[in-house]
Amino acid sequence: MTEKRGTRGSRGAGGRRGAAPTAEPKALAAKALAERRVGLLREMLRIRRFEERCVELYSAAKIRGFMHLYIGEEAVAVGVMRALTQDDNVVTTYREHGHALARGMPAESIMAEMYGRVTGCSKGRGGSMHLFDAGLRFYGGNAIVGGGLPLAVGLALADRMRGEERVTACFFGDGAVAEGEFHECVNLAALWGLPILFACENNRYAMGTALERAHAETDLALRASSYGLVSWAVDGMDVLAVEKAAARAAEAVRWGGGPHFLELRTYRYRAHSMYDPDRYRDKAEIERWKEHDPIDALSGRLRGEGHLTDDDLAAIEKEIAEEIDRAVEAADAGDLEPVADLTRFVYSPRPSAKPAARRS
Amino acid sequence: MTEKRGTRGSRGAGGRRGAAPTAEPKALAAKALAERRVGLLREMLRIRRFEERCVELYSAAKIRGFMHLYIGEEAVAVGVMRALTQDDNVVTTYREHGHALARGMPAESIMAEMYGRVTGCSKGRGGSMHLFDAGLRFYGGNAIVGGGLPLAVGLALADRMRGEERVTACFFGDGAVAEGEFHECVNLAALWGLPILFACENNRYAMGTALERAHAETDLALRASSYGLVSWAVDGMDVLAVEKAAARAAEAVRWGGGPHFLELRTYRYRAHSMYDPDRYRDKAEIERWKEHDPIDALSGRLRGEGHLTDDDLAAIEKEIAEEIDRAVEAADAGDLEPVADLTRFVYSPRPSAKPAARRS
Amino acid sequence: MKTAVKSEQITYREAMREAIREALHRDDRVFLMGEDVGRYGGCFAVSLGLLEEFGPERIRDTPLSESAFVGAGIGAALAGMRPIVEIMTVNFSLLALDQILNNAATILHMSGGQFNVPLVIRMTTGAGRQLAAQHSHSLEGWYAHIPGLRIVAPATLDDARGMLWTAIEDPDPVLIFEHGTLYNMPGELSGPGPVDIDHAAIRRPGSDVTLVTYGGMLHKTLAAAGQLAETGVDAEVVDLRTLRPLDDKAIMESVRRTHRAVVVDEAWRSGGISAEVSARITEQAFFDLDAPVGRVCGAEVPTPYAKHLEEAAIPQPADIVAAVRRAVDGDA
Amino acid sequence: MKTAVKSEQITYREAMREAIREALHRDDRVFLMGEDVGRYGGCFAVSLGLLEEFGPERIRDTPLSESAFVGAGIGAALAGMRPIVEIMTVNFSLLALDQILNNAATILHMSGGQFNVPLVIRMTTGAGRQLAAQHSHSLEGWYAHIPGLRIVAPATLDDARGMLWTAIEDPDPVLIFEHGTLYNMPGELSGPGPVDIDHAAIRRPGSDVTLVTYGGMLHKTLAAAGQLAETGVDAEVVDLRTLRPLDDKAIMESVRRTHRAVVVDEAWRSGGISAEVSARITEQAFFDLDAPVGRVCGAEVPTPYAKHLEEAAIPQPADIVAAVRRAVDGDA
Ligand SMILES: Cc1ncc(C[n+]2csc(CCOP(=O)(O)OP(=O)(O)O)c2C)c(N)n1
Ligand SMILES: Cc1ncc(C[n+]2csc(CCOP(=O)(O)OP(=O)(O)O)c2C)c(N)n1
Ligand SMILES: [Mg+2]
Ligand SMILES: [Mg+2]
Repeated sequence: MTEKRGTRGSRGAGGRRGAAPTAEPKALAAKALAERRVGLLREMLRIRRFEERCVELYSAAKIRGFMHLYIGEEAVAVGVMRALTQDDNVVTTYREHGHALARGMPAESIMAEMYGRVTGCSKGRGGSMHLFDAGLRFYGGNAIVGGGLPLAVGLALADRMRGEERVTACFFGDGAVAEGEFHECVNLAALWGLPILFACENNRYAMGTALERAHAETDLALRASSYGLVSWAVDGMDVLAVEKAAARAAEAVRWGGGPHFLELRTYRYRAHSMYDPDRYRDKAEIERWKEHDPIDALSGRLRGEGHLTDDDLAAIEKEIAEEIDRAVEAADAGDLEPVADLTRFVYSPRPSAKPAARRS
Repeated sequence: MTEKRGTRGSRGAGGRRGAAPTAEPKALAAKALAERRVGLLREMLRIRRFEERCVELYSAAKIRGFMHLYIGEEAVAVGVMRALTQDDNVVTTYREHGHALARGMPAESIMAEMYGRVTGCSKGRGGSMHLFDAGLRFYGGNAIVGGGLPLAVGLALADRMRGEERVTACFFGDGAVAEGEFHECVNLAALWGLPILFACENNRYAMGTALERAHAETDLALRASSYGLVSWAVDGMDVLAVEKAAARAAEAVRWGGGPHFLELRTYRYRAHSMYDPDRYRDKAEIERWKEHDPIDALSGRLRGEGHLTDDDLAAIEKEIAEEIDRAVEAADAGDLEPVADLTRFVYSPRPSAKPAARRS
Repeated sequence: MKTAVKSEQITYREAMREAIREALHRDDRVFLMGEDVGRYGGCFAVSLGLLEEFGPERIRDTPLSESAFVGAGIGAALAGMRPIVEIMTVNFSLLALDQILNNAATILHMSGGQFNVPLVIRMTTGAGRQLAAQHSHSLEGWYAHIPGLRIVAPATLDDARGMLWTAIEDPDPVLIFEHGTLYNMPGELSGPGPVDIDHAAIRRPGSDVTLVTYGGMLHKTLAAAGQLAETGVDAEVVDLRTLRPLDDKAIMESVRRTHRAVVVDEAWRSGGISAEVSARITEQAFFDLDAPVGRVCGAEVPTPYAKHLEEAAIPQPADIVAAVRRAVDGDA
Repeated sequence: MKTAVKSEQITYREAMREAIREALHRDDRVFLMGEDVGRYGGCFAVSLGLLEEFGPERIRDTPLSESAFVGAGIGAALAGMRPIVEIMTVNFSLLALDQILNNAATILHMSGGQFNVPLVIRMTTGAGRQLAAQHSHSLEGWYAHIPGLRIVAPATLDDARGMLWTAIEDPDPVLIFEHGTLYNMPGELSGPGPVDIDHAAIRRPGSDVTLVTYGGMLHKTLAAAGQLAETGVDAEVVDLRTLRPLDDKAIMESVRRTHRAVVVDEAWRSGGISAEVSARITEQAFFDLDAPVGRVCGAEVPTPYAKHLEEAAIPQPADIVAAVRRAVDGDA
């Protein structure tokens, strides 16, 4: 079940700052904190509702191809993204609707992409598995397992060489840890001390292959630490734990602490993709994990603390539903790329033809 | 310098057998042991002299292409091969003259191969980097760094599936540990408990790249242990230590103990290949390692114990020189494969044309 | 053991599954290895039920480690086993290409004939399911560049059922490419047993033009031939079946009869198998040609997701018809 | 900064080195990354001395991790750097092919044009040095199958010196293939600066037959043309220079003048770039041809070590002469 191991390693820098706050700022801070947490809840709910709508739209054949849902894992994307600045880089996988939303990509742009419209974030060329957004430094959904890791190493290398204080967050699954590219990239990042936050979403399955049937050592945080980088296992069903660990790790990475590895222990409630009949696991196992649902847990806590009412929640749900409705409408109305433009973006216009033909 | 770390892990099974031997058998056993050690010395010398001759022959343009010498590392091949039976499998790299000789491949067959003769072990098609010998279960010199590892996994898998009590020994360098294939293979072997002896020849350099410039964690035995397999660091300049560790490991592997990893700490005295100007390391470093020469060390010890005289050594040298002379003569006299047979061995004769054309 | 009997309706997927079952029953050196071939039932359900029948040793799930498990297949083949390695999709096979080219295709020669690699690798290929640029390539023709490999592409149920048998008996590595759009294709089998993999097959005889194709494109080409027949053009359709080595004789015999040829291939045009077929026709039947050899190929673009773009990126019957018209009408 | 001046004798290796130096001086986004490019001085000594001049950040030694460091080059390019990644030998590039095909060649399209990959990858290619089957392939023509990549093969000193500049300015990935036998080739440079990489070049004008080639084979082809001249056959030699995209216009113009073509390529024949050139000539200049397009290619065999076998496995001037004779004498 959800492993309740806390974050390991050094304490964050927060506790060391300044004198004890007075009572009033304390109350203010508590309010700000509660609002912040409601914000986290809102983001998780937004992802879940978006994904639920995707299921309907897939059944209605509006969305096609492979589609991988994030339901159950929302705390990971929301917690980690919260720890990043807009100037940081994100590299991710085919299971990236949640990352895209949490990063701030408009639902419209994602939905239109899955509808294959030119108004989609990747102009309809990518679909569900290949969301990109240059403005958000969102370097894509990569559908080769492990394939995004070397890109992250390169992005981080560029930043290091230019002296930029930027973190590259790279998401990948437990399955990806078995790929050679994982090994090469973690070694390279550790060897060169690159500013990367490795965010391993351990949802215990790679398609139908359970963790213990893929890895001789199933403690992935422990395995990663063997490369000589800082590595923590985090309860990926607890958005606050994720946020805290990610914030510490990102801060350390940003200030030159070298790559950090977070194993975010989570679970996907739905099948691997819409193609997957989900034969390989016990339904009871899924139910047990649902008892630790990240959204229920946080909303329960916020209610208990008096920071969230039924009305608040209804308002949030309404806002989200409206956003998604708008996204679906816009996607439906979106234009298609003209077929004549099929081979655009295979090669770019050359910068100039000027040096040409001087010698050959 | 040579790290004098002993083998780690469980004691071998030897100590547990039978009652204390009486005095006479003890003397006999000591004699047998000494002879055995002289045998190890002889094998190491044979490799060194062979390699020295190769240098001459390369300068004389009799041998061409890439050639990688084993001088300085002899204790590794000799010690590990001694721990194997003739029924075990060997997979190795382009730096494999020593492995081939220690495995029992005739010097003639290797030399003829490097002369490009059809009398060579690979019929002149392989050269220095691709020695193969089916009779000795010697599955080749592989010149893709890390490329032999998956083959070893497959050989061991076949044995496991058929219930054979066979060990597959796989040699590779420190450089190979950085390749993704290393990671995938060690994980797979550990996950499936395959009978593999991973023999990592850590000679501290991958071409011109020193260990610490290639690996974030330079303790390779420690790194390997993170996959959950038994892993020992061994003084690879001490043939007795290598033999002992390899024997224990091979025995454990053979009886179902799963894969074992030996990091054999050694050094190459010569440049990476005949192309290498050896600019990247300090000559003094080489000299320091030579003080721990495996041949000098063992011959010194045997002399000190009265098991080896100058005459013995001279006789051994003479035998070896004669063997190598014969190998060179035979190689010189060997035939060339007719050019008409160039494309032999691209495809095999099909077993039968019988099922053909029934349906298509 | 259930075997398919004549006149029973079956899909391409089931035919392939039967072929694997049959191989596992026939020869205990055979085993199936790959990602999710066991518990999951195969990413395209080809191996569904085999784990239950043959157990986890012979239906062997692997971690996500393409290079290692393909290489392990090579090693097991060296040791005398008869592994069938499944790679989910052709794009992922790039991760194992070092093992395939530098080892599987090479060891027999490099060892002077000492070591065979009787390995079968199966993978899904092709576009048409809106899977976008990292799941839709057609690289089988590209693989056909590599000496030491045999490349087959079953386009019919009988070939799906029969090619594996012959492939497993081959002492050298055979790669089987299964087009993803074919798995649900229903039909009847003419019976179990091996089929010849040395020869191309004429799937539709005709006299006006030779259409050379294979795999997923066979069915579009047959559709195009049907349309052409209505306009009075009688096209012969040659299914290459094996892309390496090519059956030159079958191709040339057809071209010598029809004097015109169009090659249809879903892969990118430049440097695809269509170029090789065209070059060989030019070399071997130049003076029999009444028109230049035409090619209908995939657009040179990473496969886009959007349906209309994907359709435009791969050959459609209308494109084939148009190319044939050019070959027929463009006579000198 | 020393720059090569006219009429100074220099080798291909030095020309390449100067090109890299120049790029590093000109643009601080440029860096060189690969195995042993620094301390060792480059496996073929191309980058010798650059570490001392530019330091370890910009002359960056990597571990043996082809997929990671090629992919890191892609990532750094995405971030706006201008990496030059060196892969020691084309065979090892297979380990990075997933990154090259599935990412470098694909991301621009897959992202709807948002992300360019201005990456240069250099590698050694080709046989002729008795390095046997895992170090001698010629896969540049094979790479030319992949849309999104630009493939260049400098065969002359000027191209070794000038192509890198143009490649670095290209917003898309460019692969530079350097034939291993050329590094020691001496000659003179016509000067520094970029060269056009869009066009093929006529290296020897002639009127009887067009010989299409590139890279290491250029020099054997020129030698063959010299021998042919003595027997009264005036061959035109076209150096493709860029294998993707091909300069169809230059090829067809030449063929329309000579009416005969032979393609010379060291790579395996089936599915090589020679097939593509042949197919295009057939498509675009069929009615100008007096003879079928000929091909002189490498034997379809993993390159053997033994000198006589290796020589027999790759095209020699005598083979080219013989193929031209067939094209010229075999007239209908
Ligand atoms: C290299 C490669 N091999 C196989 C696949 C097919 N595949 C897609 S997702 C997946 C499972 C990945 O599992 P994991 O890394 O744990 O991520 P998750 O899907 O659980 O988020 C597989 C096998 C692929 N896309 N790429
Ligand atoms: C995949 C691959 N990359 C690069 C090379 C070139 N190369 C040959 S040997 C070598 C160094 C290997 O070092 P190590 O594994 O330590 O073995 P050693 O040579 O020291 O015995 C390199 C880089 C290669 N043969 N294969
Ligand atoms: Mg997972
Ligand atoms: Mg080494």
